[in-house]
Parts: sequence; structure tokens; C-alpha cells
Amino acid sequence: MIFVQSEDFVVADEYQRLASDNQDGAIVTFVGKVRDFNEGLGIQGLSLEHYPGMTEKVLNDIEAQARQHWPLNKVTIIHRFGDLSLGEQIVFIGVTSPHRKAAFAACEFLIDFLKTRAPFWKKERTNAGSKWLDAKASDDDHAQQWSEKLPK
Amino acid sequence: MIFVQSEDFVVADEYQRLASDNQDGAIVTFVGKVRDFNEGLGIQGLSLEHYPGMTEKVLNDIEAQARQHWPLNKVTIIHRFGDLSLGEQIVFIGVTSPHRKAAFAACEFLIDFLKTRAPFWKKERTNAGSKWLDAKASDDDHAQQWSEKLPK
Amino acid sequence: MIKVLFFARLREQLATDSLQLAVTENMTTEHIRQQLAQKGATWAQVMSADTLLVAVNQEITDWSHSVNSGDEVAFFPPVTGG
Amino acid sequence: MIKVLFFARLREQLATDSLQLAVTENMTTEHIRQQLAQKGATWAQVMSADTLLVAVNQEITDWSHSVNSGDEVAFFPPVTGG
Repeated sequence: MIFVQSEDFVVADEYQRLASDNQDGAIVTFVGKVRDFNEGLGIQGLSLEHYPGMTEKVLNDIEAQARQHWPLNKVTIIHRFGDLSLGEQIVFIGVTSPHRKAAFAACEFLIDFLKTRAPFWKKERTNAGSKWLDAKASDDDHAQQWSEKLPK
Repeated sequence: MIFVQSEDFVVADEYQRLASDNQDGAIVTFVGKVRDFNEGLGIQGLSLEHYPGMTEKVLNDIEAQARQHWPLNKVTIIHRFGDLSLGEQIVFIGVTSPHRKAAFAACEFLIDFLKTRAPFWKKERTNAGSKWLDAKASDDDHAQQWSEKLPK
Repeated sequence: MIKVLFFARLREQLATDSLQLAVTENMTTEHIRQQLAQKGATWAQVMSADTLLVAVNQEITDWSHSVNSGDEVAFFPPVTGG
Repeated sequence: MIKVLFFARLREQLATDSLQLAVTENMTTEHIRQQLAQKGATWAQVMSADTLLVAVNQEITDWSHSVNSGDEVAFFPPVTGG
């Protein structure tokens, strides 16, 4: 299930939804939060812009790719947009699988490709003004490395 | 924090405890459940035996190793013992880090080493009687593979 | 006509979130880019950025993708979500 | 004296979860194993298993580890938690 929303999400509810099936031995979740990642600039939060329509399309496509590579049962992707404060949740990825290795790999694959493919843009609001964040080369590297380690 | 207990755990509470720090951008959790992994034998559940004292020692040691390899903030490991029914939660691993790659790697490292080092033993209860599970060679392989992929 | 969208830093630099553009036969994303670059100095600069990305009908594509009337073409910088 | 513990399948096969054993100077985990193997046919079989693991004072070790009075020695099969 894909959700692109401004409202916050509740991890407990998402976990409940994922964990309802006795066929799944493994549940892996990832949550990304707004963190104080700048060098003492007094970050207040982020403004997240997205491309409505395309975002959902890309996330559905990424989920479909993950399902081709690993035996997954449930997949949840939630990404927020709008103004978020320091410490707020930005993104939730949850996957379930009979196999833990598949669950870990798929969850990491989903966030790696979300980061490099889904049309979201972060603007940081600090005490010194606001500023668009630059894409990180390391994120591209992480996505590219999957071409070598995907299961056949 | 390490908990070896017979009682169930509540993922929502564990997530809350992990997510309280604004320095952490990434929270990765793994939950392992009793699943119906046998071939139509009518599994009812598992009985988990452990070696009290040694279990806590091993889990603390595995956590310390993970902290040497990755920049982690909070780490929670919970493992249950006693009689568990189909669908019940067995194990929780949660880690937080400023970096998502560290959080994913550490969480997977912790469960891989828990599976091959922590003194727990599973006995399966089925309609046809109960039976100790054999260790899986694939679990040993997963733990061994870390020697090649640990960060320097 | 096509609909052209701009996002994030581009939207702010160009002070435009969308516009309509007339298209002729056999146009590509590259043609659209060049046409927009002629709207002024800021447009020229933004449209020549190495990192500029383009999507046609909500799919990322390259600069040789053909563009037809009714298409939705979007320009944006590298994504930074997650 | 040392305390010897048995877990899981071993505990069931031997119908014993713990026992006390007298130790002399310069004994190793291998000596303990051999001594226990002489307690009967089932013990001989269990103690000769390839997969048998041993821990001294709650740390997994090998068959050349020295064992001294007051130690806790545990025998068990490969672990299957998680």
C-alpha cells in the first residue's frame, strides 16, 4: 500500500496492519525522521515538495520491482509532504516475508530507490533562512549497487 | 537494552522508546514471528528453551560488537522463551542511527549473530507430536558472510 | 498544447510552477528545453543545468523523448526525498 | 567440583538438566566430555556427536579449554533461536 500524505503516520497502526499474517516469519520496518543533521545551523525543520501523481506512480513501480526480486507478502510505503519539524517522521517502509533476508533486502531496496527515484524535494528551514538540499552522490551509489546484488 | 522474557512485547512501545531522539534520522526494526513453516504438519507453535545468564551475556556481547562497527544510538534486543503459539512474536531487534545504511546493517547483523550465537533452542509442537528444530546451514552462512562485509 | 511543470528549486528560480506550450510535429524533450531557455537569462541558466531532469507523462526520460500534444512535461532537479 | 548443564535435545536424551562432577588438576573440556561418555550408552552417543557444543562459564569454547573447580560447564546442540 502506498500513501503520500501530509498527515503524520502511526507506526503502531502500520505495524499492526503488516503483522496480521501467520505465513510471515519476518517483518522489517524503516522510519526516516527529520534530524538535526547540519553543523549547528539551528535547523527548525524541512519543507517537502512533491510531484503529485508521479510520486504515487514511481512508488508503485518500485514496489512492483521489489516484488519481482523477493517473495514479499505485505508492503507499505508512506511518505509525507509539507512542513515538518525537527524529530518528525518523514517516511515509513514496512515489508513482510516468510524469509528475513528477503524482508531486509526489500526494505532497504525500497528506501534506496525511493531516495533516488521518487519526486520529492527537501528544503531545510534553519535560523539562518531556508535552503534546498542537494542530492547526495552516496544515495545514487546505494541505488546503483543493487544492480550487482539483486537475486537472480 | 536487552530483554530475555517469556511475556510478549508491544512493538508500539518499543518503537516509542527508540524514536525519542532527534539526532537519529533512521530507525530500523525487525520482528520474527512463529510462522507456519512446515509442510502441512499442522504446527501449533514453538517451545523455546534458553540458557539463562549466558543468553544475556551473548546478546550484550553482540550489541557491543555492532556498536564497534556502526554509529548507533539506541539498540533494543528482546527475545522470548517458553511456549509460543502460531503467529506470536518471538524476537524484536530495533536500532537507531544518524545514518540509514548503518541502521539497516546493524539490525541485520544483530539478528544474524543472535541466530547463530545466542543459546536458544526451538521445539516445534505439531499435531503429529513435538520435535527439536535443526540448526540451518544458511544461518551459519549469513553470520560468516559478515566477515567480508563489515565496515573497517 | 502541452502542459509544462516546474518543481522545487526550479519552480522558485523561474517563479513559475506551470505553463502551456504549443508543440509542433516531431518535437523532443530537447526541443522543449531549448525553447524554454529562450525566455530569458534565468531560463537559459536553469535549462542548461547539468543536473536538470525531465519527465514526460510522469516518467523520467531522456532528451530525445518525443513530445506530443496533450503530454505533461515536467522539469526538476535531482530528487531528495526519503 | 564443577557444575555441568545440559540443554534442549541433550537434556531430554540424557534425562538430566544438571549434575555435579569432581575435577582434578589440568582437566580440559575434552576430559569432561570423555568422562561423561562413560556414564552409559546414551551418554556415549550424545557426547560423541559432531555438532556438540560446549561453554565454560557461559562462553562457547573448544575442546582444549581448561576446566577448574567452581566452573560452570554446559553442553548443548547448535542454537536455533531468532
